[in-house]
Amino acid sequence: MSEPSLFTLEDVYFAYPPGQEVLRGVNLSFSSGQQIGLYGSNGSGKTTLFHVITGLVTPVQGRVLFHGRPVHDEKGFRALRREIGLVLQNAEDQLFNPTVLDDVAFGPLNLGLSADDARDRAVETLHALGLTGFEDRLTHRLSGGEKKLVSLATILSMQPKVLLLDEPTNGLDPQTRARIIEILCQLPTSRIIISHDWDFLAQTTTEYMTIKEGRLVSDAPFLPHRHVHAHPLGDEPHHHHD
Amino acid sequence: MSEPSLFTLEDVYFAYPPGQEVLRGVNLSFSSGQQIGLYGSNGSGKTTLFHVITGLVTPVQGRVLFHGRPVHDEKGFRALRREIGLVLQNAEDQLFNPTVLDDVAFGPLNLGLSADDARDRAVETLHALGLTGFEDRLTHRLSGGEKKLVSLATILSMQPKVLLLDEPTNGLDPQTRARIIEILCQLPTSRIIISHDWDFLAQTTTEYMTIKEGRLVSDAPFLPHRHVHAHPLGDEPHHHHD
Amino acid sequence: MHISEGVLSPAILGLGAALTAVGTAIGLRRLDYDRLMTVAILAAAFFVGSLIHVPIGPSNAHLILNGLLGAILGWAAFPAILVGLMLQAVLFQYGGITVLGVNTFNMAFPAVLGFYLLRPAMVGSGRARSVAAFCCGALSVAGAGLLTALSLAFTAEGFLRAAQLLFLAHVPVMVVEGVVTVLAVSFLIRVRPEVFSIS
Amino acid sequence: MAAAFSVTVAMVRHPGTAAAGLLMAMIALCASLPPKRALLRRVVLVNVFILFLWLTVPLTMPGETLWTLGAVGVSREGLELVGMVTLKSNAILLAFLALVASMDSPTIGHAMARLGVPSKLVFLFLFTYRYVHVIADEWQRLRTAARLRGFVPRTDMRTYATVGHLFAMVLVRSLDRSARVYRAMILRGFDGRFASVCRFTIRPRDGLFVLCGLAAHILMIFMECFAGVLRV
Ligand SMILES: Nc1ncnc2c1ncn2[C@@H]1O[C@H](COP(=O)(O)OP(=O)(O)OP(=O)(O)O)[C@@H](O)[C@H]1O
Ligand SMILES: Nc1ncnc2c1ncn2[C@@H]1O[C@H](COP(=O)(O)OP(=O)(O)OP(=O)(O)O)[C@@H](O)[C@H]1O
Ligand SMILES: [Mg+2]
Ligand SMILES: [Mg+2]
Repeated sequence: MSEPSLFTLEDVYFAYPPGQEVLRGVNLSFSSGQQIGLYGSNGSGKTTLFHVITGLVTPVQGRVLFHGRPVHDEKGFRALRREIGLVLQNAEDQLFNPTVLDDVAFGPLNLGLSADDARDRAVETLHALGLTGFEDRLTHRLSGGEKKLVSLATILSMQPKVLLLDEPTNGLDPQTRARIIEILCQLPTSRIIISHDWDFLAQTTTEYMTIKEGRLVSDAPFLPHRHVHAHPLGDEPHHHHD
Repeated sequence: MSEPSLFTLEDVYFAYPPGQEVLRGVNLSFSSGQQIGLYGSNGSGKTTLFHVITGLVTPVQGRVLFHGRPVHDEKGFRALRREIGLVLQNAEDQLFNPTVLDDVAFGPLNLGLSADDARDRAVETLHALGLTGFEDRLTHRLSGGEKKLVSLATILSMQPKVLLLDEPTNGLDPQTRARIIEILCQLPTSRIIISHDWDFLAQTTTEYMTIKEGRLVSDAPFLPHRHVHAHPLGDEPHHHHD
Repeated sequence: MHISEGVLSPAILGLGAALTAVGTAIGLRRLDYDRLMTVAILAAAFFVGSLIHVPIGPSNAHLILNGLLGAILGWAAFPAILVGLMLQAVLFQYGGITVLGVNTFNMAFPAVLGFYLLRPAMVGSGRARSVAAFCCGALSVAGAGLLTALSLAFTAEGFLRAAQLLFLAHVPVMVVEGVVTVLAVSFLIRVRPEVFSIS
Repeated sequence: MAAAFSVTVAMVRHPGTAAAGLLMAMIALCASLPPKRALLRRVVLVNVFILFLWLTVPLTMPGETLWTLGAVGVSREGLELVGMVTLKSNAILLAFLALVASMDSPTIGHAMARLGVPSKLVFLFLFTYRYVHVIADEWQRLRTAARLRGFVPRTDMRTYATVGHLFAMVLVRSLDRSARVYRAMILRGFDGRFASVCRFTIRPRDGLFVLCGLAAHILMIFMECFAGVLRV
């Protein structure tokens, strides 16, 4: 390859223990700067793909390469996870410390930062996301939208090179969704975003992929088009998440 | 009132124990045949409103009337819940029996049907939702979309007069969402549906309400309008969930 | 550590079963149906907790967490632990039916003692709370270890040294349990103090 | 059935009878055909405790010394005791596997109800079983979240602190979930009683099983008495 890829999946097969294969020969070579939108029907294996990339599940066949070298074991994946940050589909699963500050500082502490540095990093990240003042809030008392934002903060504070976001706008109201779009548009980080919300993908990513019959395929060209539809307050300025 | 209302909320105030008031003087008179779409920002109290109607939480002030009579106690709410079926926001919470059949038959059994009748009713309901063959599947192994459909089945099998649906299309792919729209359009049942997805509400309900500052308000008029936007496969037939 | 089937003498097995039956009866009598669900879920959480392995030096051990369970549930710890062990017997064949009584009593009795002796301080504040929580976690495991060792020792004299070793093996686990209990309690007090009013 | 067998075996004092019990349990097990690998793992697990006894008891139990290993003597009584325990343990384990473990927990719950176990305890058993999976998943997800952020378990305070927090969070979330599920139940008319559409069927094979079991049982009790008589 002329441009070195950041990570690569080579002919990956995966199945959950008793069942059928979810991934059947996935190939992907991801280079720095790419921004991929990933969609596909429920249960097609999108989340599973993210879990394979970050080594949370082990492929039945095929391998994951990181900076050109195959990753075999948990130790290799630990190094990989320092550069590739995954935000889980369900924000509740991401937050497990009592307060927001604890949670956002958890990653930097594991990266080896001192307690003070980790704290500063956390405060800074929260500020960048417009969450100043949330430091001492209890994580499980946050509203759905706030949980989504904080779970993004817990990964951003580790300053990963690649962001993997799994349905970041699920269940959010249009305002919060707009805020996440704005934040993502300002970040230059490489990313793969899973979403059922095409309009959201169109605003935050530049290439499109889908999973069909266990295979990752690049998507058809992108065509602007128009629709007529109706909704309350349709005469006021608004945007759509589709 | 000329037309008798099925249930009524009279000046309802509600607050979760330590916090601020979530509902501040809600009034609603719901008659048979109404189909209301309810939207509003995250944390505005939509789910809480459903919980007040079904007696899962008790208002600090104000009361709930059912067929014109105030409901005071758990016994009254039990009668109410036989006619007003609530499908919870989180499908995982709705499914608590080991198999799909057990779960769908649970309601009818509690309505006093015999085991055989309850079984038949469950099988019938699953069939109507296109879920034939799911009877013996384990509820916790279903995919996200399947869980949503089964949780709808658990309430439909009780044949309620009013359906309260809390974000029924969250996280569903466009096909499954279309299936739910189709099912709802065929059902004549009165309903209130909570969703952030205006396009979905437009297809399944006829009136619109929102919660603003703890008050339930009827919404502004409905205006058809057009947008230009882009997404993959934009040239093929598709629909939008916004 | 659980004792396997076929090790203990009938007398010990009978005694254990009888004591557990009494404890369970008391625990159940104090429960009504709407709290039963809560206890079931806590029992499941503790079952899962006992599958958590933490490193201790070069080896690792699984948590027991009977102290925390007792502090939250009081007498209901008996039925909760009984059910948890039954599930372990069914799902993993740790222990088994005849030793169910003894194993339940060994874990639940120290837990209930902890509830009466240490819980008042655990829901307090500051240093006293941490100390009480540590003791609750550590001593409940110590109590369980001691009772297990005693059941072995009373079965046959030959088991005496084995029983002593077994107890010693519990010591590092005691310390870890103490620490984990302190943190879990402070988390719960901050985030969900109502937990301690379930029993 | 399994319980009766376990109790009998636990009482047995004679090695011959214990061995016979083990044999019978093995036959029963073959008849019920459980998956092999899982079976093997379970047998190994139980024998870890037995191994611990093998390593300690013969060396420490006073009695007639058979041979010496360096400074410690291996006693005959110790060996006998442990040998006996090994036979008994495995006999009970295999019988248990054959008879109970091939049932699933809901069946056991219904069987318990039939046997007159208090309904609250049956309820507790069934729901604990139901939630073990849910909560194990919850734990797994939180642990995943920690791993994604570079957490590596070690022997240090930070590890124990993290485990404490993770577990407390699992508890909090489990409790929230219990409240929500209880709501889901009352929304569907639950009033404390459990009804079920699942019918408890007795197949002919089960009948045969019970018959053989009974026969084996009687045989064992005979052997035990007989051995006693011989000894006198
Ligand atoms: N832990 C598991 N055990 C067994 N099967 C699983 C597990 N997790 C997922 N599956 C199955 O694997 C398939 C792919 O699941 P996955 O979560 O990757 O789908 P997805 O594309 O992310 O779907 P969604 O859009 O609903 O999030 C599904 O059929 C699902 O039922
Ligand atoms: N069990 C609870 N204890 C304390 N506060 C709660 C509880 N449940 C909800 N709240 C708070 O009450 C407010 C209303 O919550 P509710 O769930 O009704 O919102 P919602 O409109 O359904 O939001 P969403 O669109 O995110 O589902 C929120 O601020 C929330 O934080
Ligand atoms: Mg997914
Ligand atoms: Mg809601």
